[in-house]
Amino acid sequence: MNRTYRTLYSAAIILAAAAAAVGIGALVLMAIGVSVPETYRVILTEPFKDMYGITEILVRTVPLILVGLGIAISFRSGILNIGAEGQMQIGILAATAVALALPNLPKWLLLPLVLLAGALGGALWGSIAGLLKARLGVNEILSTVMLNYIAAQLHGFLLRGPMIDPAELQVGSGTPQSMRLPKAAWLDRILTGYRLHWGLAIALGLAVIVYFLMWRTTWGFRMRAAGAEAKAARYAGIRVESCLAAAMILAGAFAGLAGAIEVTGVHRRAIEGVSAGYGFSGIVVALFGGLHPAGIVPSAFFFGLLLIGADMTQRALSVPANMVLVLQGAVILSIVSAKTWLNDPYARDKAVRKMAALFGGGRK
Amino acid sequence: LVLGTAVAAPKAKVKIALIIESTVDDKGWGQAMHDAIVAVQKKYGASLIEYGYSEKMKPVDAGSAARQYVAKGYDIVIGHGAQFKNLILEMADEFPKTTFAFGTSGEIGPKNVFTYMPESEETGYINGVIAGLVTKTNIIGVVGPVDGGDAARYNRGFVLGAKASNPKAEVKVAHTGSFGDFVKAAELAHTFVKGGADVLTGSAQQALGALRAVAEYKDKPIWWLGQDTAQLAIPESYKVIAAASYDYAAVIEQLIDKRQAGTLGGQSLPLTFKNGGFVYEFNDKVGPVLSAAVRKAAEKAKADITAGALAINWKDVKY
Amino acid sequence: MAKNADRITELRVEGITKRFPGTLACDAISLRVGEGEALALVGENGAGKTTLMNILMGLYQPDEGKIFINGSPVRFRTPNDAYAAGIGMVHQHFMLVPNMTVAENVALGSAELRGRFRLNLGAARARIRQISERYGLAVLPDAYVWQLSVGEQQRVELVKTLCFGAKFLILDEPTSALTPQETDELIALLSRMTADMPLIFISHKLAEVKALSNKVTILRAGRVAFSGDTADHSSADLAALMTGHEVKLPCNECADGCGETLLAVRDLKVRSDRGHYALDGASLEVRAGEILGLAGVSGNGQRELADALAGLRSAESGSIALAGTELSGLAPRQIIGAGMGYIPEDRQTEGIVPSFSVSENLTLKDFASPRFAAGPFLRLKAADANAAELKKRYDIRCPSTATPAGSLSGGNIQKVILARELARGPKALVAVYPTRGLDMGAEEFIHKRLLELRCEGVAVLLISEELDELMNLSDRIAVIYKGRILATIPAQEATRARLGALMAGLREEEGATA
Amino acid sequence: MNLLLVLQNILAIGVPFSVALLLAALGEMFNQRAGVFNLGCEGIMAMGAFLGFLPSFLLKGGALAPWAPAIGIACAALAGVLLGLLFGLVTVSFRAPQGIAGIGLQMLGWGTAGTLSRHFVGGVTGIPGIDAWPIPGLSKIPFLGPILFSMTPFGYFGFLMVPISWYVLFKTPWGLKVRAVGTHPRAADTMGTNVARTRYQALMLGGAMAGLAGAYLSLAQAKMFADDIVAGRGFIAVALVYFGRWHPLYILGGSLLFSIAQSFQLAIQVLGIDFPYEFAVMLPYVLVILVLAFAKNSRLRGPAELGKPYNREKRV
Ligand SMILES: Nc1ncnc2c1ncn2[C@@H]1O[C@H](COP(=O)(O)OP(=O)(O)OP(=O)(O)O)[C@@H](O)[C@H]1O
Ligand SMILES: Nc1ncnc2c1ncn2[C@@H]1O[C@H](COP(=O)(O)OP(=O)(O)OP(=O)(O)O)[C@@H](O)[C@H]1O
Ligand SMILES: [Mg+2]
Ligand SMILES: [Mg+2]
Repeated sequence: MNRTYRTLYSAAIILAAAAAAVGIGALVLMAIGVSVPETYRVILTEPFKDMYGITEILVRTVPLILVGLGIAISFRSGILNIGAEGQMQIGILAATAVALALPNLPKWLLLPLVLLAGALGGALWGSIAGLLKARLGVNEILSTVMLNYIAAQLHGFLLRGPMIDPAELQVGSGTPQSMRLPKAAWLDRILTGYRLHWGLAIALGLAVIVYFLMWRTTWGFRMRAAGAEAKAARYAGIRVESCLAAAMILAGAFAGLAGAIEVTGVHRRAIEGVSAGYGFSGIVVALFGGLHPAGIVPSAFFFGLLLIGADMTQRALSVPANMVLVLQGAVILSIVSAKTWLNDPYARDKAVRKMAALFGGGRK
Repeated sequence: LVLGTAVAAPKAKVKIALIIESTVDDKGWGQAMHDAIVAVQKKYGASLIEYGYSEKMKPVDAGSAARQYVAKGYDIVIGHGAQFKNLILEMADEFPKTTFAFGTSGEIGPKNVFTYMPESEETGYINGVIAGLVTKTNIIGVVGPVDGGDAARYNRGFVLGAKASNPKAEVKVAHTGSFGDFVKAAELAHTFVKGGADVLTGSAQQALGALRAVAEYKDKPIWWLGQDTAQLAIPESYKVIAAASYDYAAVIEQLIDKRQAGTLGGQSLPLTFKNGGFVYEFNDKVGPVLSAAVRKAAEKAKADITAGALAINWKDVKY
Repeated sequence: MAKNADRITELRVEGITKRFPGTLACDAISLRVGEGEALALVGENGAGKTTLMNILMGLYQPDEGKIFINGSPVRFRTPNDAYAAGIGMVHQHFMLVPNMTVAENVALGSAELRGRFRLNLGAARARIRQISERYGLAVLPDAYVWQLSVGEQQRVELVKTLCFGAKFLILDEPTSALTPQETDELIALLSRMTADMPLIFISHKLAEVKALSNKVTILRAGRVAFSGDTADHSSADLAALMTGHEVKLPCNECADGCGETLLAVRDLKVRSDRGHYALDGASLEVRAGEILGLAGVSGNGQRELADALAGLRSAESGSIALAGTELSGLAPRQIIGAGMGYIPEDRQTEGIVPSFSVSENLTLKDFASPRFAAGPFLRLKAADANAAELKKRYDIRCPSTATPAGSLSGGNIQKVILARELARGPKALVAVYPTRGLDMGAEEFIHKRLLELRCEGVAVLLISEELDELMNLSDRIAVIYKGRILATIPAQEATRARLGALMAGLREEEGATA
Repeated sequence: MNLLLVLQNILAIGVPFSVALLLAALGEMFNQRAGVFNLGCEGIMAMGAFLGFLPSFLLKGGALAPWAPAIGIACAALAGVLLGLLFGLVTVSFRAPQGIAGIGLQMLGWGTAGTLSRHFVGGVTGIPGIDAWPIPGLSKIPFLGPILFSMTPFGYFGFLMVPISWYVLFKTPWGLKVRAVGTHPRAADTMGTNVARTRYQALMLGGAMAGLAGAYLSLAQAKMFADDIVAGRGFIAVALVYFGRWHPLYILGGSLLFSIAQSFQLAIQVLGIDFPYEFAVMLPYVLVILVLAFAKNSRLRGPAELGKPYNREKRV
């Protein structure tokens, strides 16, 4: 009996959340005179109609998983990383620089080197915030927000100056972008004709590795202990400050790797806008996935779907591009609320008791 | 002579897709192209020209959108910005039957890719000539977004023009570091004015912020030179002595025409005064500051440029 | 509502039931407190005492049951309602905002004492002074709460509650952080106050129960197990009723088997968070097989001494030696490695990682040792086996060793810490207030373990304010006052009076003349 | 050029520029003091900027035009209050994690402002906005006059909010509750303060101020609206709250530091000092980090319960 009521409770909340998410979006859609049911139909079904849609979802899923994993490591270890966007950009620069500097290396050597460079670049950028926090107690929210802007300028400077494609200068268009990476630095596509690349395998592999790292190794134990209760960790002999710095460095490495994979797998050269807001979406994906790889992977896929689906509404229904943000925002707000309700045993037990009192049965 | 030649009306329905990083109403880069396509569509009718656009496209989104357009049978896909170069080249390879285009670029692409390149140093030069003549303080300010693309060409042409008409003039160039930060552009314009500049110019969406700032000096002789004729139609236009614009309509018509004739790409289409890729308008409402002499000098520069009598070595300019 | 009555002559609860997820905290509890009465509510940890009181305060809503004041039913939806009805409560955990002054804390709780639009602390200060004079509770209105010692904060809690105009008092373990003198004073004060207002008093110390209350109610697992007059029952009876078996707190009776000095602290100078010398040249020695009790009013440097011994606070000068190894300047990790065991003061946040499972917490200090790790990998099976064994050996009551340790009761959390520390086979153990807030069963258990440790030749430093605990367990007792060790005396020679005098800072010679 | 004049110009541009950051950061300070971390500030600012602008756009040339800025300001504040309420619903009543909810709010606010402006306004359009209002007499004081007394009324209001916020936070009963609720909500609850209500109130106030900050951008600074007008200033405001250690005066200091560094970097670009402008643009961000890194660790600490939802039923 109680079982039924519990299911009922969960179902009610999920329905309410869905209604709220749809409702908020519907308000704005109605204000601009677009069909509400059509919009949602496009978002949720259109991407699955063909291989193209599915692979494009997965193309977004890759960086979201990677950034999300890094964020999960940092949050679990007690430090908030809002700087993935900047870390990603530095990763992009580092990966590109290495690929362009060593164009003659064979693929088996160059590609790993390029990815490693990306990770190291991100790690370097993350380490600034990490060390500032560990050494000087600078709040990481402040430093990562500021470092994002600094990275963006650095990125622009290098792509407009030292790293610009000489062809851009020759033909005089001067668009800030690097030369095309040598083929040996390309991550291959999985299916011809689609952009989906082997970065997906790397991301999934790393998800497994992160799980092992955080939950099956002494290192992960230490990091999680420092993040869960710094005081107790200190008494147990764990150097919490080092853990914070290490967490930030690792989170940076993941963001940097995400950048490197985007460059080698999708764009094949550094351009402005590669990070594409993944730094922020990654935070959402990580928290949404319960800061656990097993949650992050599906959550990244879901947000990939949302990005693709909402973007499709622009073409299918002439919904303004900004509507993507409205829908994402509404979904995030509704689902996080619902999740807390679902996970709150106090509210659930109370509701179950109420239902039992109303409809009879179930006492324990 | 690539643009400006006679083109034939499309015989069958042509589907054109536009992909831009800003919006189609940004009073700048994106809108210029959008307006041109709409104008062409108006000219031939919606039954002959079908048009779809995707805004706010980051490079990765642009990839999705472009593939979707191709899948829906669009004939011409335009990535309006050189950041889409990669994507276009890659897609061109996969979809050899579709015509792709991107700009700014002067490269000659594969056989189904057109490039286009506004040589905006030309408009910059004319604006610069006016600025040099109009300035009283001999300080001229350029509010740049970032130092790249057509903005970089425009700015350098502007510097050359100003120097040509007034060797004593000092042209100062500064950047906000962003295409869309209107507030910072306004701040930069104020900084210029406080620093003695009395003629300003700027490009990209953000320039509007700078123009708004200039308009705040209502009764002071502070002037603006526009890189978008849309600026002549807004209330702040009383500060705008003259403005240039890109006219992509010719580019679009060429794309349609050439495709029809079986040329899917492999050419670069520059935009110049000579081929009608630019429009230039004076603003008589600004009053005596646009004296006959000033106007004449500008007209002369334009004529020289159009005739090819004036070489603008914008690449040599350092600032 | 009973707001208008100027006295509460009777408070009665009937059939109060309160469920938390997975627990039935109160199970149809009924009790009654009448005029002039002081009801003692006792029971093991987790029996439901606090829950019941929080229901009386309007903080929790009961699932079933009713509350009556002066015979008429009342319903408290918020603490405001309870205040309005005249009920005041001193909570088990301090309900004071630490970065505010005492006056601000009082003003926070009462609309009349703070002004409507402008914060006016004058009225609050006046009320505080008035109350503190009337009841002889010295409190400085403008001191910041975080600057006060635990005992002082306890006093502030009481003053605050009285300032709100309580007509019925609930005191949830008010003495657990007080010194013996303070406890005695509080009990005396409360006895006097029973004339003004009825009260409910919760404590784990039966001596206090006997001294103060005239009625006693024992809760066991959320139910009333016994109700009666205090005078009719001895402490031992009550203890037996409470735990279901006879309780006998162990004593340090076996002969002096002390070996040589294992833990030596010399001329230690350590600064507090506020920058002054909290330890100002303290020296002490603990021998193998000895329990050295450290008595003192809290805030006299115990915290800093404990921190310094754990390596969490660096010493400005002086030395700490464990079996000949110099510890000062070493990192906590190295100190742990040198054989130091530690039971921290705040078991919830310093002793365990609350969100970690019991099993994880039991390996918190050894997770990287070969026993629990193979290279960089955790040996989860070994950790679970270890947990299962310690659970049995230390009688840790938890649904499973995978439950988060933070969800355990205080006594069981303390057992987890104890099990972890003892199983490591330390050379020396520092135990900081190890039984604070624990029920008699848990206290008995912990005392026994400490004595066993002594017999095994470990040097134990027991920091406590419980004089009975110190006198029962220690071989010698040192008294700390203002960062120095005032005296060290053999436990046999210690009396409550002598220790009390030392703790108040009276030197022995003076103590003798006083 | 006269160095003093250069300095005066830098300050005269930087000081008014700080108002948007200041208002938003003060609002965020109230949120955080009450224990709620609102990363959605940016989104509220976007809505504020849009609604502040909209009446001026719609009423342009009409009889009501002179009132349009005032109506806009009211709309912006109201929108801020409503978004604050929404955030309260999600984070206070539903107890959702605040960081992620803040990002949701940011997207929602920014997206809604952009979508509605596309529909109701179209492209980027200027409005008359609010003009500077030099204070007679005071604005003539050499050096200081052009810096401090030649702002828009909105700007004066922004700076006035510093002492007002200080007073509200430290000298009113409500401020007392706010501080208590952010540090030890259970204590506040047991003393009869309604934790949820106080947090809602703080969120509404903070939202209103963020809305006003947005309106300041569109009405007083840019006199136009574009969907990316806020350009990350909301996030900077949040960072400035940490920089300012939750104290109005330090937040004022942080906002001024940042904005003056901003106008300083523009000035050195304008002066034509030769180095890559990207590094000039970085300057304010670097400076803020450096100042915080080398500032002596102050005793002012953040609200202890910042970011943690309060549940009366849950065990402490
Ligand atoms: N907020 C809560 N949420 C869930 N369970 C709770 C909560 N408060 C108490 N409990 C559980 O209810 C039972 C009664 O707890 P309560 O705090 O009332 O005990 P107590 O008698 O006051 O114990 P102690 O002597 O340790 O203070 C315990 O099992 C406890 O774990
Ligand atoms: N200590 C007290 N004793 C008796 N009544 C009290 C006490 N404190 C508050 N009250 C009463 O409780 C009611 C509400 O109190 P209070 O003024 O603190 O709430 P508020 O300021 O209106 O709102 P909030 O719930 O946000 O604190 C008032 O009727 C007040 O007189
Ligand atoms: Mg209790
Ligand atoms: Mg109240």
